[in-house]
Amino acid sequence: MEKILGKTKIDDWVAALSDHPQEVGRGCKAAEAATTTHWQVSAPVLEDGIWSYQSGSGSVQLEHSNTTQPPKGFSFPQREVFFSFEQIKGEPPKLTQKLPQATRHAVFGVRPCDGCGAVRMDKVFSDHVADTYYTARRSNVAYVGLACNQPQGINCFCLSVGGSPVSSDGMDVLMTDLGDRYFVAAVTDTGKALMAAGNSVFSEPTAADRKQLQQTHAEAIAQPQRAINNLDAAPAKLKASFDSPLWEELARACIGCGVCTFLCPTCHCFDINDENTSATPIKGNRVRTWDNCQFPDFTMHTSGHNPRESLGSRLRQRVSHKFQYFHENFGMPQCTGCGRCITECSVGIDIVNVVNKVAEHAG
Amino acid sequence: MTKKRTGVFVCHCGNNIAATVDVTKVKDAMANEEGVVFSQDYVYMCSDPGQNSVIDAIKDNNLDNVVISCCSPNLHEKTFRDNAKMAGLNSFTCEIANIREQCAWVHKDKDEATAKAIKISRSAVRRAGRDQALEPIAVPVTRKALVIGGGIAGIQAALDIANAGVEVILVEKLATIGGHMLQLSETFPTLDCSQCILSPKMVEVSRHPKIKLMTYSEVQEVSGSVGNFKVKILKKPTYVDPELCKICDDCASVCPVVVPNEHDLGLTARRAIHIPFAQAIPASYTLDESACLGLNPVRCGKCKDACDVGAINYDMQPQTITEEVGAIVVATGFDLYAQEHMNEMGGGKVEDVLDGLQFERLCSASGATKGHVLRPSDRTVPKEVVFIQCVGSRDPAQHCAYCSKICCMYTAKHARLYKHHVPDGRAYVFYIDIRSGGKGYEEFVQRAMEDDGTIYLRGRVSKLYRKNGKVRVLGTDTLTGQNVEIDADMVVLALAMEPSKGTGEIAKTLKIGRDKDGFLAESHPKLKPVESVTAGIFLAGCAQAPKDIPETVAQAGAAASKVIGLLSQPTLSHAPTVARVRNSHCSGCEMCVTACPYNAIHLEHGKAVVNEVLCEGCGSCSATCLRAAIEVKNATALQIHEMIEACLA
Amino acid sequence: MINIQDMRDTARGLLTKKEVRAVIGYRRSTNGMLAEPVVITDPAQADELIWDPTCFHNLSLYLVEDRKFLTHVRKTADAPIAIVAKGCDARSIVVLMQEHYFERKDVYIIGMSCEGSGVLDERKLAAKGIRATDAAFDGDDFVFATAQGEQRIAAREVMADRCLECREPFPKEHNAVLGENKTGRELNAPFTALHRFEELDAGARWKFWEHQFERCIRCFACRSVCPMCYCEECVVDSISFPVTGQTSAEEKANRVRWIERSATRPENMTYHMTRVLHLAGRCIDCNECERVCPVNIPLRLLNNKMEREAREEFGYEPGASIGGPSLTASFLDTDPGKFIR
Amino acid sequence: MSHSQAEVTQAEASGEFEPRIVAFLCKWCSSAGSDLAGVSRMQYPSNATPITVPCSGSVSPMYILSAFKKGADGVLVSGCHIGDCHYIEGNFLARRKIHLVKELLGFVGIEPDRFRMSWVSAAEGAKYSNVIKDFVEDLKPLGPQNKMKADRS
Repeated sequence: MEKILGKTKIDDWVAALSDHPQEVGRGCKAAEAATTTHWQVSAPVLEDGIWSYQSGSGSVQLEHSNTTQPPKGFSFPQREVFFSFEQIKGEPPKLTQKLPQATRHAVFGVRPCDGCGAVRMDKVFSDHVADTYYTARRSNVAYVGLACNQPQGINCFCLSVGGSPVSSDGMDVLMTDLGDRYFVAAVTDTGKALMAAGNSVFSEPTAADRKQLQQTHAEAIAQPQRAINNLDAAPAKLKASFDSPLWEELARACIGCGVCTFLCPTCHCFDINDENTSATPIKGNRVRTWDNCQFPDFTMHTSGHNPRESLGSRLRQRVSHKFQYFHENFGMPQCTGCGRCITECSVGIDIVNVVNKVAEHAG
Repeated sequence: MTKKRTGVFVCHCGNNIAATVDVTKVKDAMANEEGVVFSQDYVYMCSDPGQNSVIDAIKDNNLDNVVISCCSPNLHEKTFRDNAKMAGLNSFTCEIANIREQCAWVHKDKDEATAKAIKISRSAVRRAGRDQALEPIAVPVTRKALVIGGGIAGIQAALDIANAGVEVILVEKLATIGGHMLQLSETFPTLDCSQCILSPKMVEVSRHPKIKLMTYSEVQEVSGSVGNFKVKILKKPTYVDPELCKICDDCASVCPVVVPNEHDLGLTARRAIHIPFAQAIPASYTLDESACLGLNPVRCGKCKDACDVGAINYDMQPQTITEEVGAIVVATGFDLYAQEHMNEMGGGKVEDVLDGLQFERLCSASGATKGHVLRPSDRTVPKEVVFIQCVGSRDPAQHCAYCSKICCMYTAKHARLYKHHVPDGRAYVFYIDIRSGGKGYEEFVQRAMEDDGTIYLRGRVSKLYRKNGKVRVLGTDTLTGQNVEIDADMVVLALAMEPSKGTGEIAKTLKIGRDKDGFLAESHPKLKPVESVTAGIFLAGCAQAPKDIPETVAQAGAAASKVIGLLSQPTLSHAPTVARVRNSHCSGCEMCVTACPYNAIHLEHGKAVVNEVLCEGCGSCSATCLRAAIEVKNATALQIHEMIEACLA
Repeated sequence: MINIQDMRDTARGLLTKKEVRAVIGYRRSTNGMLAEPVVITDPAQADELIWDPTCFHNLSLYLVEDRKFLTHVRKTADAPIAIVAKGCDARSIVVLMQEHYFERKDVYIIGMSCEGSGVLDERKLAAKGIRATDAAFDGDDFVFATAQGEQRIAAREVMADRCLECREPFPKEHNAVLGENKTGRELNAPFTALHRFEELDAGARWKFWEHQFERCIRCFACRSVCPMCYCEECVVDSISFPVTGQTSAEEKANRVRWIERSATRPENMTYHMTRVLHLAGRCIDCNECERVCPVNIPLRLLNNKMEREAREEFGYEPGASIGGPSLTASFLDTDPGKFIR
Repeated sequence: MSHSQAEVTQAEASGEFEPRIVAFLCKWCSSAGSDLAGVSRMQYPSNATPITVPCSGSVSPMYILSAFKKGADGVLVSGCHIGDCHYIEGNFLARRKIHLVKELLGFVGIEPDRFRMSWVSAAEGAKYSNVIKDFVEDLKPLGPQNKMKADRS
């Protein structure tokens, strides 16, 4: 399904989604759908100097550069309560599972790198074993993407990791800015349903629209970007560089914070803790929170030994995971080239530079 | 790690607790607490059967720690800790939940009081669950004492300690012992001669085999703690060898330098080389370096030439002597509040206005006028003398807030002494109240009024100034409401007593506290009146607060008995609830070292180390440490954290 | 005006003569125009060093890292380490020495006077829509290279607030110093931003902070970048507990969980407030925490609040003296107590 | 009957807001002062649960923040009067630290009345009772403290 949406009409579509009783959702059952009445629409909003996905403003303006945080939190929130527990003295513990509420999110303005991020997150959380909590949320999230006519920043490099500024991977709908209007293309059935909900706000594309779309996409792809020099060689080069002293050198300025991974659209490591709320009777929640391979206790053993104690080994883990281990498991790089980890790093650690240098060094 | 087994015992305290707290509910609630394996209530936990039930329950239930929900820990903590010990537990694993003073007695609503008692008890259960078994720290004792100050308080304390067979070092700043008491003419209420009763004690000090007397010396540095102090004493050079000095006065008679004599408060003069007074102990001359022309035969050298026995040695050097002692008595005495502070009393600039001690020297047979009361300006017999009480005392707005306690009595004594010297003179006393509590004191004041005809005027003096060769005193008699104007020949001010100069420094050196007025602080105003806040350091005499001679002697004796008691033990036991360092967390920033009020922490190899003997367990270090690297045993952050949770659950 | 070559020569000289074992300085990063921290040991690398308005990093963090590394490998340094330090950075080095993290002899401070200027606030530049590839100091201006050519902007328009409000842009503690000690700057009065914020009433302040504390993602960039946050274990979380072979089971079990890992408002708030209190008297307003925050939480306001309390109520100036007592480990008889009942 | 039922008091059942206060009392003065209030049978509200600590100087700011996070509606720190500290100067250290905590709490918009410090000597039973009475009175209009309280649902 391909349509044209006048820029002034986007709010009408959003309103239709918000009000429209929704009957479809990725993998949702009819019984659940009946209790759900609308999509909650989120879109990038500039607040506190950063772009972030927010809902409820009613007005969607897709004039953003990419959000500081990727949309991964919609399906993989930073905190997820698995179940609550309670144990009265002398009795067996009582567990109550806490499944996420079935709120449907339509996320607007998702950039292609983050759509690719969703593809990778889905692989991790549902390819081999389906993670109940992730899939429960994911089935209620729809991504309405927006192609990048221009790179979002100086650190974009989607093209060199197999992506594209106009990729529809991971999207339910992909929109392309054609000046005064959007070219809107459904990618999935959910996407079709979303567009169907908008119904009359759309018009049919003309041949000129299609031609402009092609041209826009072609120009977008032609925009200069930063580059990983030889992506295909990266897994082998990284593998060969496991013991390279270069890692420590490249990580010399690293401060060990969690910015690069918490802002990454594909980092998915987590920790599970019990948060006690009462000592008698014992009460609390078992909670999953994001974890971070850059933190000092990540991989800390009970014995006190930490196989990845140095910042260099942690940088190696992050980069090798993105470009080697993930590739070995899923046949693609995990990195989608959004450039956040470069832009937001306070000390200039640059994953493009790191991969290239290591590859170069490996000869 | 196996789980700790806690027992809870809830006391009814007859009806004291049970009337407002549903003790059964508290007991049941505690039974439901994690870790509690035994919970019972009893009508009087502290009774014999109650205590036995605690002991039995500990044994029968294999308890690791116990909580007694009862009265304030000040009352029965020791009782129950002893019980725990008898039952084979470590006494520090017993905690008290105060549900009487802090709960049952202050609330009426039974539900509310019960709910709060549960929180208090639960909080104690959490604390007890994390209590470590601790053993009191045994510290060996040095059987030697230091007495600082050679006035009557120090002399008495030194003699009492020495007579118990304990070695004493008596340190006096001046060249002789004796203190202010030696300056007094007679003492109230018996009017016996001060010197006559004090000199024998001074001689006894000098001859006592257990007393090492160090005059002209000052305590410079004190480290260590109760049982084992290390003291550095600076012995200033007197430039005269006391062993050789024959006190012949040949040196003084040739000395060209004349300076005011401190012993007579400037009413007489002395030479640079001098003996403070004839009966001085040690009986030796002292060369006052600050007055001497230069300790140099080229500059002067007359005294050295005059001394037949060669007792004078200009090359004598200051010496620092290190001593180890187990206990310290501080008896550094008082000074009079300076006349200069008292502008309304002429600020020390009006002639023939004397302070109390100067008047004592006027009356004293060994004083400036050989015991004749003559006014300093023209050496005539004063016919009208005004005595003013409370000068500087009881004046929180401008001077000292406190009552100097002895001025009522010594003013009465002064008035009487004056009348005995000048029977036809007139003595006026300005007073606010007469405080004459003490054996024979009230009668003494009455005699001053009735037998000796002293005129007591109730009121303050507003101003005095010199007029026509007399001192005009303007005041008010508040009983008649009339202004009073007296042209006095002489005025004697009963100035406030203040801690002697140098009390601040000595308090710092010893790390003992001072009160708001600068007197040395006792550990407890009622129950520990001779103990300083630092263990092993005791207080005697006016350094602690204004007091008269009998009280001083009594306090000195009390301090001495505390010292003797302390030093009679082979080892001392110190509370083990002291700070502990977690080496892995310590960065050696020294913030705890700075914060510690006891200098109990130092750095070794970049890590804080606690001297457990010095540590009092206040926890200032733990609240200051940013890294949770130091905490007080059995008052740990984890325990407080869980107690907070227990209070809010 | 500082000549970059002088700084390079200084660094080169120190390394050549082996007076220092390394120089911590700035070089150009691969991320646009920005500087990045670098540690050089070879005199030949001295020419990589730069000095421009993007040298915002407080490099004293790397003195901490260096010390941690030496402790870890149980080595003692054979020579001091040199560091390029602005006025603020030098103050933080003083605080670290005050806390005995290292000794004065361990460090060679190459002081860089900000000469009455300061460093760039990237956000202010972005707000002007300028994408630069290079930045340079030029008197009262910053000069940027952009695709459209050279652009000259009055420094105070895009300078970091903390520089505008800086009381001491000259590194008093130094071994060598470059640049003039320009005093009498006519930029903003100290605590200008704080005063402006405090005009809000309590309700508005809460609304503001509620929003800010909601947003924290607990990436701990603020803590990681802070030279004062050198603790082995941060007391407020159980994340970085230093477990060693000697750590007993009891110690592991007895960790206090003051805050949970969940990035919820109360946990975030407790984290930030504890951090602020732990920085009281130690924070020297390098404001790296706020700069590195990916979600722009205005942490400077919190730290400034403590700094001003310390200054106005206790007469305490962080980073003023190596030998002085720390703010919260000491007191004065005259400390305010009117709030106490 | 489970303990949680036992803790539902009349006042709570009647719906009136009853603030929950954690009171850190130094062992030597304020705890002893509260004992004296008890001995003198002075009545005051039961809202404050005391935690006895060695000294006000041992109260870490963490304790205060933690109490608020655990849901305290008010927190009291009480120590010996200046000059009377059993540990000589612990309360001086406390005064400085607590000042900073108090300022910070106010700065982020937590009602100033939720955090209080007092000096209560062993002889001031009446003062302790008044401190608690006033605190409870001042807290009642503020309602529950939810700003820092961890929501653990």
